[in-house]
Amino acid sequence: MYEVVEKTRPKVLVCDGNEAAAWGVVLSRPDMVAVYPITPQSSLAEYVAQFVADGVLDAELVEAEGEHSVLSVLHGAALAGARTYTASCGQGLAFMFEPYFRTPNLRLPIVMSIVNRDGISPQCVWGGQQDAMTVREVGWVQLFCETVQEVLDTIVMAYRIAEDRSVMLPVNVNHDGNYLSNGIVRIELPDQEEVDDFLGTPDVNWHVALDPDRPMGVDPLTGGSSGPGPSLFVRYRQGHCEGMQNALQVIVDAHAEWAQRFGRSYAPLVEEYRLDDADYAIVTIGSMAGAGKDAVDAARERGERVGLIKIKTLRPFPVDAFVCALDKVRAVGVVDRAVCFGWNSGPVHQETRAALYHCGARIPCLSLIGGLAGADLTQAHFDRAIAETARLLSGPCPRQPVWLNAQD
Amino acid sequence: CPKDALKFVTSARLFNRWGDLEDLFVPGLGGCQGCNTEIIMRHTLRRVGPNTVLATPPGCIPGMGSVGYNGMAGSKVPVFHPLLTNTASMLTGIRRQFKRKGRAVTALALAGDGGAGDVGFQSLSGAAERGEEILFVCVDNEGYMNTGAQRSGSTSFGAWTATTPVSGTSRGKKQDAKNLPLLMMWHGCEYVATASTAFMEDLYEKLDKALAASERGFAYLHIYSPCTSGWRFPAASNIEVARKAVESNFAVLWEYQPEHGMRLSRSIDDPVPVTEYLKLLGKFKHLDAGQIAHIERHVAEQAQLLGELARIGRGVECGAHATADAAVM
Amino acid sequence: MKKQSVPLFDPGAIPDNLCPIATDYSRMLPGDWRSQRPVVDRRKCVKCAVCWLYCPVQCVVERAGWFDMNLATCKGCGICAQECPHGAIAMIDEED
Amino acid sequence: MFEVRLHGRGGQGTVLAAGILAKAVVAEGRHVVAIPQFGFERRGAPVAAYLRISERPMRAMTNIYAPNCVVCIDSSLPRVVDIFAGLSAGGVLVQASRRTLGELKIPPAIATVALCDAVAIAREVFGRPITNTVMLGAFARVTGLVSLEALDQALVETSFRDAGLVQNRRALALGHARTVVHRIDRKEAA
Repeated sequence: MYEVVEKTRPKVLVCDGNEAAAWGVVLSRPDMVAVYPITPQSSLAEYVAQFVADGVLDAELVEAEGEHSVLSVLHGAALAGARTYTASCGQGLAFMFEPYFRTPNLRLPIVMSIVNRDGISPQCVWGGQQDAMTVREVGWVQLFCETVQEVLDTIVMAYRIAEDRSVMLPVNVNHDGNYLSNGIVRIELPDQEEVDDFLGTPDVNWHVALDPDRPMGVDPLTGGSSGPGPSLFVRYRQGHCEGMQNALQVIVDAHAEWAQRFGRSYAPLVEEYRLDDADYAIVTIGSMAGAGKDAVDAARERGERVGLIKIKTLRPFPVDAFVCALDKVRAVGVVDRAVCFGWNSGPVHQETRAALYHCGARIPCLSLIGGLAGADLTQAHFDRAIAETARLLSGPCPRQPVWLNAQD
Repeated sequence: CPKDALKFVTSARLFNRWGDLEDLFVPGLGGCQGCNTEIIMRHTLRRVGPNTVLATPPGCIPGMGSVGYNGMAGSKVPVFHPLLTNTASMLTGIRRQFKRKGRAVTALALAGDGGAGDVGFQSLSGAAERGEEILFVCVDNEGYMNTGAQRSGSTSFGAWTATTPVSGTSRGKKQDAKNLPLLMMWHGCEYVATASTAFMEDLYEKLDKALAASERGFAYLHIYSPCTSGWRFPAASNIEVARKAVESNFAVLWEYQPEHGMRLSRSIDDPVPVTEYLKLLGKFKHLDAGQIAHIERHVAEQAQLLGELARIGRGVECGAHATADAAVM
Repeated sequence: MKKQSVPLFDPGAIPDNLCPIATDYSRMLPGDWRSQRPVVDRRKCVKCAVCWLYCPVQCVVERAGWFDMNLATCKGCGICAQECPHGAIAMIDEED
Repeated sequence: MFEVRLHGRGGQGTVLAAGILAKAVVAEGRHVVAIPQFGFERRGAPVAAYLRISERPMRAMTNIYAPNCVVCIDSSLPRVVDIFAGLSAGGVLVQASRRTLGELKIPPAIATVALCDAVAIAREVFGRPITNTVMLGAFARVTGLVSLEALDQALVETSFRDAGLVQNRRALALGHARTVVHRIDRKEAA
């Protein structure tokens, strides 16, 4: 028996990150949503389907037969002019990789949530950021959320960023599987009219279209080793790189306008927490930052001069903002929720070391890896991260990563 | 003779009906000399018309320049490379978005057998199951011809390909081809048919029906396309090869409509010996007696199965129209 | 001939480094692929259009009393000669 | 801050109960973080959900390891799961059970026990042993952290797949009414 309940749109919600994401989708008014379920994204797909069924969201819903088709359906829809949305993670993202790789190169402003999940094997269905980290060189804009409210707000902002004419790139809005996807808190729902005004009218296929009124060949063979091909290919690659760099300012502007209109502000690229008088800092990404900030507060009460740097925008990498933060401290410990196999550290640690090249001083940089496959990163784990990082001020920097959950 | 006269009337009639319409591919495409696929492409798009979005997954069709090279387009309708794997999915998004905006645009695929039935089968099957309004034409040249004639699921038993060579203990492909159009029929599509360029009037009729069906749901048209390069026969013989394939029951022409069930488009009785077909093709020239017997048996079994399905189909039709038939009689 | 096509998209107003698109017709003409060319015997041609039906490049053009081939695009495959029911088409070698 | 751990079995609505409780707590002006234990949702398998209540906003999105209160909505679960793990001293146990206090093994950390024959109430209301909303009534009764009215309103805002709103409201009210609260004087016991 199913109850039909009269739906009114609330102002305040008590919901988890997946429902918040679905509300972000509702507010963004996509034309088409394609979904395929995968843990821990499934309830997000269900919420969207329910909203379409209830008439809360006026969108075409395609229940495709797999993630590969999910993104492919959206490619077609976007080329025909649709604002589009989907969500996936983990193995779904891996299976989706073929169209995923192509999305930014076609400059399609698709927004996709990644409800971050660790990679198999070992077989697991739990959170971790290995999925998003593994595809960070593919040319999507990648934003990482800390809170449930931020998930909703960032999905709406993602359309503004993706569809900016100087960007025209797909955006991944990442929220951690389990702790954000299923974590329930109080959030506020922005006003629809204000969101409509913020986003403007979608115009996603002004530059490339599949439309009998504007015939063209889309994605002809381009390249080769002679003739005009090589330089053409380079031109498109350069354009893509430029679009990524343009996104940095567009992300900042979108967040600034969001704060002005809706009264909630987030650091768009890199957040500095208690950093100005800090000797050292821990670097975090995603939902772990909450416990990390609690740990920093506790350490400050003990007299430790420690701060926290949180990355929201991982791609394009906000080199200037990040270097500005790094320049304030004398040591950093980077906490990753994924592994960078090639460097025996975490991916954000690898990014941090690359950014250090641009810093005034070469400071020690420790890799800490935790929260894999659903493991919790508590304040106690960050107490340890802080202690391990403090040691860098007076001793050598270990080349091995610290595995935070190894003794849990 | 009267039979031939009828045939010329047919060809002239098709010319009079469709010959005046603009060919919607550019004049120059890089198909091989005598390419059957190019015949299929040009007639199909001429018939389907310009209010179309055309998908050509990687293979001979875009390989000859249908989408274009380095900024130069090969088609006069909106055309694109899907991935080899996602043709039906991309067309799903296109068709649904236009429909949402109140526009009826034909979503047309011209795909090879690999992009349709092997690596592309998941998206094809998914779109057919969902009843997406797509006209999906599979141009079956029984292998990966664009990449140098490798085996596909559609390659027939015994055939030489670049990955089923004839050498030492290897005598060509060891398995029969999968029957992709029958698989599509079991999806419950709005329309499924097989066709051949050697039977052009039949092909045009099926295009008509498939196009109309694609306004209501999934339409699948499977067209046999002998490949002069990969099958090893002279370019000038292409239509002759296509004709013999049908006349020998190697490729049976049939169609399926939900309201009629399956029907044979042409009698399967008294076929010419399948060896008449095999001997035309270099890819079969190594066949031993056992392999030929296998093919003969397989062709006969397939024809019998299709005949049985058609008999059931007619039964349904007769049942449904019994009253009307009686009245006529 | 009834024109069916709509003019191709004019890309003038969009950046040329965004997305690979093709907005000019390919000007390739494969007539130079030919080593043999079809020659139509006008007396034998009855305009049955079999050659038109089977020509892969659709280079067959209708004249007042016979069908002819556009040699700019004819690749010289010979299907028309083989299929012509009246033997009205011969394939002859291209000159050196 | 007050930390709660809910225990139940798959299919009994443990996670849903945490969500309903979160709604009610927020409606009364407090802040909440509720996180379910992650795993496959399988009917009958033990599940848990964590809930943190505070007067101030909370940042940590983490599990709970030293709860102030354990709510166990299934009477048979304590046999197979250590529902008391990490429980803070002076803690509260809200247990679905038809037994009396004397029949239960209560660890010394617990200062308050609320017992509710939730299965009987659920059978009466739903005809099935779905005890989640019943036990929310029991929780409200013993902790006073949330009012029955706020929980009732939270039910109205919740979608139930298998049961009606009217039944759930009645279950909540009965759970509240028929819960027996025992304060254990540990000094006396010691």
